[in-house]
Amino acid sequence: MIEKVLIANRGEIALRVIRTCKALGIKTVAVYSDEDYNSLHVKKADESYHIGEAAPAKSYLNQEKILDVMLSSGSDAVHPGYGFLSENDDFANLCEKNKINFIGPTAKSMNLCGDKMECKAAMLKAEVPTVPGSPGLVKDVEEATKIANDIGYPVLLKSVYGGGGRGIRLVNTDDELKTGFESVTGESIAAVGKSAIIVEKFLQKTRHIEYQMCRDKHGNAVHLFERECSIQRRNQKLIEQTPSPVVDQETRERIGELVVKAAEAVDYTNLGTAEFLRADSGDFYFIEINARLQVEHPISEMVSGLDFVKLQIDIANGEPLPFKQSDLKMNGYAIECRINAEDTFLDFAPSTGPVPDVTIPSGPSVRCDTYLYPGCTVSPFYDSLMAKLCTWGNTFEESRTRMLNALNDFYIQGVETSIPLYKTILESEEYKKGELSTDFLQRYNMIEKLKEDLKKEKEDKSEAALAAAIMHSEYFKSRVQSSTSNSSNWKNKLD
Amino acid sequence: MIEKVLIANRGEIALRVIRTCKALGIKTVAVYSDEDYNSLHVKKADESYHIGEAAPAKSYLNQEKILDVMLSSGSDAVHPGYGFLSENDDFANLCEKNKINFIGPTAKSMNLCGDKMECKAAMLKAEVPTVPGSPGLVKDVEEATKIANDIGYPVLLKSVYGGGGRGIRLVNTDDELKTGFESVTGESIAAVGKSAIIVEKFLQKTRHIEYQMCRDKHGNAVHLFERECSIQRRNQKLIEQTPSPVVDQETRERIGELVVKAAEAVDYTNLGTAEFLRADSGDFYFIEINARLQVEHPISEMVSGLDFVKLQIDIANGEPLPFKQSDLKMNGYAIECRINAEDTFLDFAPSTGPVPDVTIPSGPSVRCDTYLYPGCTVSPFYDSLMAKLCTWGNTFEESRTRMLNALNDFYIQGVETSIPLYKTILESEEYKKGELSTDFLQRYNMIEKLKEDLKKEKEDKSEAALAAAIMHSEYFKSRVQSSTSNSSNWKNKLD
Amino acid sequence: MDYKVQDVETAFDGEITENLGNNEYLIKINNNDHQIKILNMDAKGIEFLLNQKYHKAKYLENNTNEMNLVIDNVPITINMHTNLDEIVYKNSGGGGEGAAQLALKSQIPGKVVSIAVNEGDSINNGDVVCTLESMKMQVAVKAHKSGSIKSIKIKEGSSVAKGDLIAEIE
Amino acid sequence: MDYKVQDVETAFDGEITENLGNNEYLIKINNNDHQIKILNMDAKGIEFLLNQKYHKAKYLENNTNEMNLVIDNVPITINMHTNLDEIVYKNSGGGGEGAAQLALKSQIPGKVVSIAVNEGDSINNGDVVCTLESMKMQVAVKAHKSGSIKSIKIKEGSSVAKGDLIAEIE
Repeated sequence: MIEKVLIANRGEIALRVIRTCKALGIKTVAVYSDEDYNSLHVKKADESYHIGEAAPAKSYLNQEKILDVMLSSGSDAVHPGYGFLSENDDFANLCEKNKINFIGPTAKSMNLCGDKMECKAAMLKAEVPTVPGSPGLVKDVEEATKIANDIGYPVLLKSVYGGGGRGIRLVNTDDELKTGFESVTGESIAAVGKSAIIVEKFLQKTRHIEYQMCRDKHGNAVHLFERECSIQRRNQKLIEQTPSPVVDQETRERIGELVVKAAEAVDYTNLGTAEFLRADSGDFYFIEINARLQVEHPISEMVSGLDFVKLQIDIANGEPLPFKQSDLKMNGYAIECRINAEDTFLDFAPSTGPVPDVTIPSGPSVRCDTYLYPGCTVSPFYDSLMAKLCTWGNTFEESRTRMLNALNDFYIQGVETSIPLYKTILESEEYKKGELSTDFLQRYNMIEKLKEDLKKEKEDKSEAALAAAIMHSEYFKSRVQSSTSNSSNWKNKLD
Repeated sequence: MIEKVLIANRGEIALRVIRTCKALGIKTVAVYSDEDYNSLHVKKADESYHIGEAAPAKSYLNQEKILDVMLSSGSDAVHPGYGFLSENDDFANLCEKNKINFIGPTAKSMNLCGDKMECKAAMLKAEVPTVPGSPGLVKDVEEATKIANDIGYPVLLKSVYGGGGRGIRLVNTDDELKTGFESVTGESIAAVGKSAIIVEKFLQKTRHIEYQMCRDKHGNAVHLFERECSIQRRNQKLIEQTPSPVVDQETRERIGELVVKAAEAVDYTNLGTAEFLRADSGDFYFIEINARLQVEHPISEMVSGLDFVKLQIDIANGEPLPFKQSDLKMNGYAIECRINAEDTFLDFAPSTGPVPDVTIPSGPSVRCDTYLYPGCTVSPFYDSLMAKLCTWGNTFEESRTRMLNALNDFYIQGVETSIPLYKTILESEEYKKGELSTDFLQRYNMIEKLKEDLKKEKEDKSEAALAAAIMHSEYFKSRVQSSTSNSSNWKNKLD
Repeated sequence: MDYKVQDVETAFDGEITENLGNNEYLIKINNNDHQIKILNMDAKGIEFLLNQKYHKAKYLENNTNEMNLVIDNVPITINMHTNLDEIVYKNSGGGGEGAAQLALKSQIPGKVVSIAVNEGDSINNGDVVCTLESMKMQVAVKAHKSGSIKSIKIKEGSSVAKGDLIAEIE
Repeated sequence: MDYKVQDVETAFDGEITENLGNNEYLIKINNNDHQIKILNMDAKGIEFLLNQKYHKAKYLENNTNEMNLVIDNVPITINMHTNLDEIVYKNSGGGGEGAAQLALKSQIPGKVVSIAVNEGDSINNGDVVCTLESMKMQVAVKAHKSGSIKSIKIKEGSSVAKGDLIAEIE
């Protein structure tokens, strides 16, 4: 039985894991880099160990150092969160060898999922439909170009070690493919230290719909319903919701059965995600398995009522699933907005620095997973996700209006955030109607709409701003005047 | 259709109502006393009007002034919250006369519910069992004494205008009855401006179990399950939970049918609560109807998935209930802790003053309704409820451990709070086993247990406190020394 | 240096033994070594890891031989006497201190609703002296000792702050 | 006094017309009366009700004829010129300003991953000059004008702060 978990991660996901461990009476061990000594995960864990410099390669990706801490702290398990070492089969292997319970799939299964081509082959064998593309890894730009011309542009270049939208590029021509190949390689190496590329047909007006998979060590498998994550920028998810507006109960069950097959095909254990593209035709194509807890897991927790981190720990402990598929019911509607530190108008460029003040929204059916606190810092060394704001509603409209309320309540001083964009999106007719696609932002000119909204907001606030300005200039004057004149009917003109 | 609601209240409940109105696109009007100009409800409403001095009688109970604001602001409805004017049938009448939609029962029904004796008679007629006691109001101490001796001590003295544990006293002797009569009268007049008293048999080792009633203007009625509110001090609820550990589905339905009968018996419309005592024998006795939204409504929202304020507004708008009893399912377990500003060791005496800093807990399935913010003030003029901390869980154990986590995360600087007591209660074996009764605190010596817990906590923190003290004395020294010595292996002894 | 934590039986002996650099120190408490890493520190408070476990302390008033601090939200008073016998125990439940005093003070702020005694009355420990109203509650203020009412310092309808004198009992 | 809110078409004329006492004032904006009640105020900010509606402003830097403030979390710049023609429009999307300048500055902090040009190269508006890495993202810095690279101010592997000079293009 797991009694002490090292969390090989930082930020909101480290806090998320600590929270459930506390509720279960499991001790937690945090690790931190030079950049993170003031981070909340260090303060909330039972023990916290310094593991190196700010750069991920020197700390959160340093397997040997993390292993040292696991052994010296007497941790019997490790939770990798997402990103960093979470899908690194070498690390999973290292843990297995050192009798540390890795909370996630086996190294072998992870390796198979991570090898996008072998995974695809396994899916085809299990009769799970996949997207047309290269039959395996492409060796170089030349081979990629040949395949792209065979299946026809546009195509996607993907690093098999990527994830979360990094290490992926859409290219339309041979030239674009050439530069794209280089940057995908670069990003993948920067993020996880290695790179290998596949080519895939790019489907038009697609939705990104994914299923939460769940399989125990005894082979019992269920799906925990779908999430639609179509609203993206640069292939990274911005807003997720469950249920998907285009998945009815029949579809949910039909694709759900495929998902269970997919989990079996790669002998997957613990929680994971099977990602699909849904073409405009309604057809689903398997794209990949994310062999870890997903950023957007809270919305699935909200509609299933389950604590996924607890479920992960129970499965890692070898316990059989406490439910069958037929026991699971979807309850209500949930939305997640990823609150990123980025400047929408600078092509979503990162925005970093101190956050002197922050107000975290709360209220009925609002959940905010975040590492923010007044006085914290958003670091340039790690990703831009500051908070995951989730709302639940008995109806989609209720979850949407609760999200708008919560976005309005969310105040983050000091950095640019994606909050204004989300307000524009959530108030758009297209979003309300569920007309989603992975090119939603471009297709419906959301950035332009945001500009108009911000202009209108400025206009709406003009009189109040002016009033504030007038009182400010008058403030000092009246303090001077108050000593000479106390007339309660005092009149004064500024000019 | 309601388009603009005046909220005739303050504190967390005013914020609660504003929140739902915002989600529904309904404009909100706040009112505030001299004491409240810096309160959050003033800041969150669309419009805010000053209505008088700090004392409730001069502001939140000032019907004429509030009516003026309703009319001048163009409000078409009023939400009374709980306390203050919420169960004042004169006020409901005043609103009706001025074509203001009072979000609650009709003045007539409220009057009937408020007249505890008439209400009791109506229940007997509808075959809803009630507690033995005086057949009507008692005129004076002499009559009360006679009845008390007839039914036998101990008896409860209750002001029919009381509520929330105020205007209620347990007395065991003729002498106690005499002084109790005076203080109940006093408290009731102080709180709502009037008083009238009934006498009731006091049942031993009882549980307080109440049902959420819901009835529309067309006569459709349902119950929204029970809440157990047995953990009390001075007859005021401290901790509530749903479901009750002693209510199984058969009991839930059986008593639920009585609740629907009770609502019909007083022609109740909108949301209300039917309160019962459950004797150790398992018998339920109706005690009274709270003709308003209850403090502890959030836990019922959590297990039903419904927004009760929305439901209230829909019913006030004349809409029929969108569900039948058979559509309603209880989902999971919820607990509420009322975070009061009070000193447990001073017999729960109020603790007031500035709150320079506060950390409000959040996280999966945690909800905190509160008026607190860093820099706010807890006023001695109003009640001691600062926050309602609620947690939900898929199991009772999950909601309990989440509550413990949340209580640990809750930091309120400057005033004494009931948080430490709740930690002791939630960790007690009796609470875990659901062995609840209205005398829980005394029966299981919770105050003594709290003392032991606090002593142990101090012991646990001793080394850390000492370390902090040592570094503090060292801090100034080292600042002085650092200018003269920069040895990296500097050694120093304090003495 | 010797320390005594109020309400805790054991006495402590503590010192800094080594500066390890990089804001890390070795300290010794009752002959046991502990590692401290300071995360943040100023005159008002400190955040640190003690044996890898995070703690946050705020320093409140302190005088020569007593330090009041709040550690991880727990208020703690530390006496820094060398002679531990001199230490006065205080109980968080109130009670002990001042039992021999004349002054009956209010432990809460409130409005005086009624006064139950007159000057010169004799009174028993625990008898009600007056009733205060605060936060819609009526709270009885009871005599802290038996004796006779020497003087009453409040009037009906007036307000009292926490710590205000209610009456003198001798 | 005349005011101009940046990015907003209309100009405003505003003044305080009456002190109603009790922290309430009448003000006139473009000949319309408004009631202000100040809840809190100091040199750093103000909280007030304007026509019964709550607003909160923080005052940022301001000079003689420009005031920067954040009202209800919306940043607004107010020009207090009497001659409105002089007002320079600024667009929140960046863009306009400095297009005629030599200096290409970084709008984000980051690490220089690669440099795509050499000194003396000719370059078109929008061409990639270098690639920065920040928050695990690679972000291209593009030329703000066409011309030739006069000088490059960064090196591969070095860090740049927001506003640092990347290159000069003439």
